[in-house]
Amino acid sequence: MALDKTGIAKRIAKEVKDGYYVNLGIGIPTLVANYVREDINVEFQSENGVLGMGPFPFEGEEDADIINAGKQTITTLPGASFFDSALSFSMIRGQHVQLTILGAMEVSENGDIANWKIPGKMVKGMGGAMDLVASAENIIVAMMHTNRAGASKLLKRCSLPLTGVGCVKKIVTNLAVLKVTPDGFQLLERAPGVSVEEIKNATEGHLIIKGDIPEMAL
Amino acid sequence: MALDKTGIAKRIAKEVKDGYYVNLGIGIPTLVANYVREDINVEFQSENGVLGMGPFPFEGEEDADIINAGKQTITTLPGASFFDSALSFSMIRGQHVQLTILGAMEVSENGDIANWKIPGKMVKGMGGAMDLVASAENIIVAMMHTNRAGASKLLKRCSLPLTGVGCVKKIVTNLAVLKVTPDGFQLLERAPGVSVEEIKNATEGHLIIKGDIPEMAL
Amino acid sequence: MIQKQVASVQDALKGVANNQTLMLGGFGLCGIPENAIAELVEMNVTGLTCISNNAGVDDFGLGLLLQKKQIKKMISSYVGENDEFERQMLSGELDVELIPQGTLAERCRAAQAGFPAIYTPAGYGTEVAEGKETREFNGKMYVLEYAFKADFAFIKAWKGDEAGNLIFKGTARNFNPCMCGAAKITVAEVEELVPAGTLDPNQIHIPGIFVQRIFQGETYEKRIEQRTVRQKS
Amino acid sequence: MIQKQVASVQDALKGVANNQTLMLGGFGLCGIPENAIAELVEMNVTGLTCISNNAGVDDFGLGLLLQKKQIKKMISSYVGENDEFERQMLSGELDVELIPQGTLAERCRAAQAGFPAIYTPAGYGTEVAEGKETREFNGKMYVLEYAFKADFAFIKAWKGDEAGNLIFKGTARNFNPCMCGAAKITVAEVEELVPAGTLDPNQIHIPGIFVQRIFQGETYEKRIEQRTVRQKS
Repeated sequence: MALDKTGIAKRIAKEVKDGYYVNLGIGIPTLVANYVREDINVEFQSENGVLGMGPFPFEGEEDADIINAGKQTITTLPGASFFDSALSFSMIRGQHVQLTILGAMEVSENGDIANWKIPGKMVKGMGGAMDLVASAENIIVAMMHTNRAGASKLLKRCSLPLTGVGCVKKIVTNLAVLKVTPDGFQLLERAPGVSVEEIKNATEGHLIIKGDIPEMAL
Repeated sequence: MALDKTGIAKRIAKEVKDGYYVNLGIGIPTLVANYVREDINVEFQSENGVLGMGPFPFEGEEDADIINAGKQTITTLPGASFFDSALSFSMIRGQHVQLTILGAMEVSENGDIANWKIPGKMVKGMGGAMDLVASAENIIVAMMHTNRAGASKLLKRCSLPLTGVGCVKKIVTNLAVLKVTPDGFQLLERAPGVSVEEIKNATEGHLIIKGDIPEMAL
Repeated sequence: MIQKQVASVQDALKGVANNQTLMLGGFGLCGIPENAIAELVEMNVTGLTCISNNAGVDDFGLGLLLQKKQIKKMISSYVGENDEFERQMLSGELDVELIPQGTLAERCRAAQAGFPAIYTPAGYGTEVAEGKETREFNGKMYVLEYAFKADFAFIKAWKGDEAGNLIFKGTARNFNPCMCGAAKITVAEVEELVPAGTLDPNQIHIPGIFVQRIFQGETYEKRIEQRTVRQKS
Repeated sequence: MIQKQVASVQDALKGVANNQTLMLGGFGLCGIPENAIAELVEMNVTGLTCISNNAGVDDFGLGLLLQKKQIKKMISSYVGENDEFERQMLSGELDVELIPQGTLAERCRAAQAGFPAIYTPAGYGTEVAEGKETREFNGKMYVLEYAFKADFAFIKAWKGDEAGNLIFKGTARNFNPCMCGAAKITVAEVEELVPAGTLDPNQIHIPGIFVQRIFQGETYEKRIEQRTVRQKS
């Protein structure tokens, strides 16, 4: 059975290692924070200027001056810090953030990503995504394998304006975990109950299948 | 009579205007702070990271963590701030400091300045001087008109390695006040009792003398 | 101490005119110069180019200027959550330049710090880099981006003093510090304006040298865009 | 919270080896990493390239490493007030690269912030710019200067917490913040190390993400180079 958004977030949470500073994009990536193992130490960075983000505040304790990059009210944990946008992107550009998790509209088999614009239709802007993908050494994309019309979002070439070039390392979708390799998307894991065939059918870009593909452990 | 160092500092103090942020170099420039009119508001910046410098501390109140660029213990005035070296040079490079006063070993008639190195002999380094002279819009040099051997320090061309090119606007020496113009050193004022002839003899670079040259008011 | 305090928002905005370029601090609705924006609406200056990470929402922040069509061009990184903005942009009434958020911050900082341009990897290979100079350093590609030029920067801080020193709170800091001193005139508004000597010199985020005018805002709504909470268990 | 605290100066300096490039904070003797320097003397590592605004005095700061000829090359902006330094430099034993102070700060900041190079006006037309790329922007000439690469950065802060967050005091701040995260490993020593949560997140000068190891220095001499005082009248 294909994963829901929570399932995708749970699977990605397993990629988060002890001692990582992590930047989470808006949408599914934000959910990842809820499923990181409790026995490891991780700090979440939000590019609007906070490190050491905690859970949402209790009702009545919201502070308009303390939000994340999704503009949601948040709290901070002991050891947190606030800083300006220049220093925030120094962290990102300077590769001090170990893991970036973000959503995408399309990913191509060479690791290009498109997630900021649909010409003539939707132009929200790239926010910090272009800085993140241009700098991060470790980028995981969280997305549905296909769009609402059923078309694959894992393509030979992105059709939408790019956010970054050859930067995506790993993709976790509702159907599979895939690694971007010089030869294309290598299938690493299947969602529970999803067949290789289903993933194949949902992937337009070149899919590499080596040996037995295990089911994800969640 | 030629001025002493205090006299030079007093004359330069008259160039400091209300609302100026001022950077003072080591040596004579440091003395300028003592003679600024008390009815104007000025703040002194030191490039090691302080704005709003006050006088030296009272004996016993020195703080090793609060010094100026000359490594002297200082105090701060109300409204002062401390900052790092990057922000300090943002102030300087970004032309937020209105006036820079520094010493020199040589100045040339086109406004070049040399003050950081005597090849094979003395190499203390440029410190912040190269940043200051490359960025400041208003630079006054404080120095003796001639060196210890009696040779002019106002030259056609500097003989020593340069600190900056075509940047000096005004020079106050023990003998005179001069403006750097496209045609050379224009004599503006004489030290009390010093003749134009004396200044001429002490100036190697092209000296422009237009009309009567008044004595400095101190 | 050089006095920076002005008596009112009107005094603070003296000199603002049609067709100028303005920088405005804030991320979403967090840390925006609410009083300066209200006065810009009041003055009804038009043809503005606004450099601001976001464009507000329909009825708050820069959305108020958009409603009155005072803005000719927006330079931002993210402009979602604003229907009027989207309408004006898609219809071509509003000129929009979208640039990466880190590039936006650094182009402000370059203006503040006297750097003419910077090399950033952000946007390389995308339409953001089209027509721009690119260059390789150590096997990686970078885009040359220029320092902004602006007439006014409108800053919102938490506390400030007469000398123009500023302290920001939480994530309301965001772009505000980088924009200080990045325009010809920097106008800071604060929730609390105190006499010089009140703030700890060690804890000042932006020294007054970067600020030309400072005033205490009359009121702050500080609207929350996404109120997210959890329940006490 | 990611734990950065190490038990001792020895643990903090693990991995330091001959012929490495080190950054050291401080201006004159103000804000220098005294304990790290003492341990470098103890370890007797040699062939070091040191990036530091100054080179200490004969018997303190980096002067202690110079005495033992542990330094192969200094990259500094000002090196007066040190006879042994001058002797080694003029005799050619010590390689010295003098660069403008603002350039030094910004080459550190570039390394910290992921910029490959910067354009600065400092040094244009002087021997500092010889052999370097120059370029005109808006009628003014600039020199292209590259980000530093270093193995370790040794930082001195006033207070710090287990998470590596740092607060500096007075002008002991100087180059320390720009060097944090500018080397492969950043080692901070502090006068007072407190548990995470003790420091106000709003008042942290350098977030712990830029620091890999932190320890509380055993003692600080904090020597004053120029004790200047006035008399009570």
